[in-house]
Amino acid sequence: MWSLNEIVKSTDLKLNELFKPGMVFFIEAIIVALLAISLFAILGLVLVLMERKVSSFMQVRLGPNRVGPKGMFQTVADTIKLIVKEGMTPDNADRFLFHLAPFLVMIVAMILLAPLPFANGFQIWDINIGVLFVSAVSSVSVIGILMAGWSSNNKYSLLGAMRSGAQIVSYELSAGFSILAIVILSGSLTFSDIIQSQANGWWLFKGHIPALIAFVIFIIAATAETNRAPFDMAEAESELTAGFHTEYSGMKFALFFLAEYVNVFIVCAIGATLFLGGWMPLHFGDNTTFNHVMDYIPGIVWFFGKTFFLIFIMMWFRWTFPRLRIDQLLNLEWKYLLPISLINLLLVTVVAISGWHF
Amino acid sequence: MFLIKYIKEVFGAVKSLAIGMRRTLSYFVRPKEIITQQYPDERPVIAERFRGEVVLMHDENNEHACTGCTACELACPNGTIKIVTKFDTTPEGKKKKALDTFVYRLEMCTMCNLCVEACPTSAIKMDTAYEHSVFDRNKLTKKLNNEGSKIRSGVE
Amino acid sequence: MYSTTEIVKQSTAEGEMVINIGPQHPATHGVLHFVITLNGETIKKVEPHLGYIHRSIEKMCESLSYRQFVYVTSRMDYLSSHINNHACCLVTEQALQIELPARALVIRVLMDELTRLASHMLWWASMAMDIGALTPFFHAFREREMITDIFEDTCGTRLTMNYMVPGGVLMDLHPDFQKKVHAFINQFKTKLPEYDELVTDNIIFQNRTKGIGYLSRESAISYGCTGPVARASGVSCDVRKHFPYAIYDKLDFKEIIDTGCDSWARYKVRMQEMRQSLHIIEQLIDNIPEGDFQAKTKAVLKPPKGEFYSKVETARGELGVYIVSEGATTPYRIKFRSPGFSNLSALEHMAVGGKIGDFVAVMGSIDLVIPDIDR
Amino acid sequence: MTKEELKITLTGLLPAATFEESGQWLNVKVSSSEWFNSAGLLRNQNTLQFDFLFCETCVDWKTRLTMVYFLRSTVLGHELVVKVDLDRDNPEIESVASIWRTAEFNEREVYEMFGVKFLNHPDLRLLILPDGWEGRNPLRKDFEDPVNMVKL
Repeated sequence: MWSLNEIVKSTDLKLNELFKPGMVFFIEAIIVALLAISLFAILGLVLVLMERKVSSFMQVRLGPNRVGPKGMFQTVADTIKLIVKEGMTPDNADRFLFHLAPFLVMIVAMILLAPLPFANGFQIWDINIGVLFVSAVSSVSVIGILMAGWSSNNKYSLLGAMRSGAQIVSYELSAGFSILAIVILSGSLTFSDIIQSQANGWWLFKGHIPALIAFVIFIIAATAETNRAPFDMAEAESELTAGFHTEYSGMKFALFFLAEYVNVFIVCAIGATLFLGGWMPLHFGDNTTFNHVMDYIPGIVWFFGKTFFLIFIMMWFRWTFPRLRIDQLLNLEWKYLLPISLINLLLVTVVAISGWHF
Repeated sequence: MFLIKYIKEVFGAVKSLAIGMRRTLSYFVRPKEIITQQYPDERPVIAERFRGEVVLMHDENNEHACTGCTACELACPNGTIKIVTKFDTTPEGKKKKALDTFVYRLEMCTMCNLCVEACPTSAIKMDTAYEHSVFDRNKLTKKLNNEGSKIRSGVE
Repeated sequence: MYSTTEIVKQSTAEGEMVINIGPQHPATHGVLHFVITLNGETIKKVEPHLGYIHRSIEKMCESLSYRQFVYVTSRMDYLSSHINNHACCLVTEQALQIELPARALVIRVLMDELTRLASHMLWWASMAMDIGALTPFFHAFREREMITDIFEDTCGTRLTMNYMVPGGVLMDLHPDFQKKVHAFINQFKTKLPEYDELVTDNIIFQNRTKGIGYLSRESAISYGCTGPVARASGVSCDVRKHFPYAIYDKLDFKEIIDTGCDSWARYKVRMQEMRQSLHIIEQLIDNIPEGDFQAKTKAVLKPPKGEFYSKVETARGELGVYIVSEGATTPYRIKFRSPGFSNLSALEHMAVGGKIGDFVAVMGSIDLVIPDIDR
Repeated sequence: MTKEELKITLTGLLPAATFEESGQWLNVKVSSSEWFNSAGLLRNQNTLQFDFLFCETCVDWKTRLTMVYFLRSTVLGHELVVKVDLDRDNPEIESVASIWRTAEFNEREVYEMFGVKFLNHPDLRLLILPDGWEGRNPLRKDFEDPVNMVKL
């Protein structure tokens, strides 16, 4: 059976035969960049369509169904429309920051892709502090949002950006704590090690109740960090019209839009890697027959399956719940999630030290 | 005590959210509940009383029942209807007022049905046509009586 | 209304900023304009600027006959057009002392209550949307569609009916009317618990509305609030109970009063009112008397010289129609006391001190319909 | 209270007022100078308690303007109509916004539609009409606007 790991290795070997080592690195970087960008484009198209279909089914309607079979090319049509649209810059805007902001948000999302293991050995950069890297870089995207809000010279944008700042800074904490729970359980910061530690069962099942609590908190914090309903304070359509991207139009708006979905994908991928074993197939202890059957499904399918399951949960949240108010949002973090995750961390440590997990 | 209240609060909140999520999921997995009507493919059922536009009824002999009495014009609250009359000569040689042009301005009509109520000879009625959009506003000003139509004999 | 330059000129204290909500804004449900002074996110001052869709209906009515002006009122509060028409017909009938046949009265009450249900459903949908939940909007429209279909069958229109005329109703009920209303009642009874599951019981929704937009009983009376807004502040003001018209005095229904005084109380009052309206419809739907649907009236209505006032309970509150007649075929002066106008004036009192999110929640809970305010 | 009882009570309170009972309600006519004090009495008197101003408007009689106030007591349930005649060329009357808050908006509407000046009003500006309509009062009978008004 083919595996992505072998394809990567053989390509590397082939390139090393043909070129000098410096050139090989350069060519590989280009290939990776192309792959990353095409992944982004596909993700944007798929996730936007998925969101619209999920919302439409929950709202007893059909959703897009005119462009292509079952409306599959709706997002392609939308993208073309957004590219052709005029990108306007408001008067008195800080033009440099205004144009920079969408790219910054996008670049952050791209950097976050680096340590993600898509399949066994199929990873851009297996950095030894992967988890730390992800939680550090993900908070940079708030700078892009703040930039967009400030430079637009619009009060709605400013309010949205400030809300987003307060929100992401606070939810970073509980997201970090819930990630820490898995780091303690697996004893490593490297993504590949964390996945290997789940070879005999996912942490969500192995880690008892503390892992479950950490998972729930992670999902809530991830929803908040990606500015999605019910935590979409930065956009808050009925209050701030469109929040920080009120003044953006055309392709720059599309970049914000795309970055939102890519961020959703990335946090869900991280959640899937940490709690659901990433590309690791579903294994139950020593049940060899069952484990063997599961191994036949390729790792990349497992990875995307788990990630899209988490994405569905986040969409499900969005189309069910009303929006919180900004002070309630902060109350939820500081009065509920933070204390709970602190206590939970203690529990996890106890579980890890006494080896109660499987 | 405080802790029990705190935990109760958290569980109550999670439960209320879970109930809502169950409801949306139940719709998500039951696509037969979808109520979308795909309009141009799927024509809506229009009630027979639907007020879409005013029409002057003609029979197969191209005859209508309008005497040109302008009762509808007077009843109309927004000046939608304009009746232009002429004088016909009856076979007995008497001059008689008759309808020349029934001008109906659809763009001003609010479909209030007052003209139909006012008509003494029931010559006009509300039709159920509803696709009125045109590219030129002038097309909405309509002449309701057919070319060469005349009043049905016996209608006074 | 201000021009933009004047808004900029308005002096603001240190750390405050002026923000325009509207005229085009997702939460105003129409063209309503608020100039809000903010300190951070806290609202310091709210100033409504009206008139973006002012059509001067009162002036228009002065040149329309007593039959014609009824149709204009459908365009005032377009969500309760039957009830508006009812108010106008009542004032003409009162002036001319027309006795209505029993069937016409029952039809009118049925239509009024169906309208109230449809209006409250739309309010529920848009309030949930204001708070940020988009899914309830479509669920409520599914049931509202059944009511508009019933209206379309009988009245021929879906929104602006002009179904009630002085002396009765325009047309007899459609033969399918009872069947369809029964179908609607059955459907709605199964869906109401779902509404509660989706929105009422939701902890986020409750937190967003509880304690928000406080309007005490005294303020509610002083600001002239009526309808669910006043009843949620503990004021008993249901016109159907206190000044019964049509056959409301013979019907069994409760006036819903809540003393919560906040957005949550207003929400609960309307949800209960939907159940009461359903109860009224259930009482009447199988007992529609046979007979004429319209009393015999003269072709040209000429009320005697004098002043006449009639009031009805619309979905938003008390709608009054004040007519000064000079004995001519057109009214000399006509004034609509619209419920939205008074309810809006209390908005500043309710919203000051809250956050922007609260402002939207309060605005949703007082159920503004802009043409009703501007007229 | 019935109309008659109301009339008896009011004759004692407002000696200068005139009454008319032909319509639906008891109509009281007071002069514009007395209006503010009478309003205070109507609002606060224990036997009257007219705490709810449910409608306030103006009628243009071509020779004079008449302010019409519709009062109701939410406690005692009776209703009353108060009319105040104003000079058409220079209409001025004391504002009652301090007694009934709802009067603030209603008086702003009457101000722009009829040009009645309300003294001591907290914020007498145009409410519905756009800038530049001061002095042009659409609901007066002699108002002409060839552009926006379509005569049938």
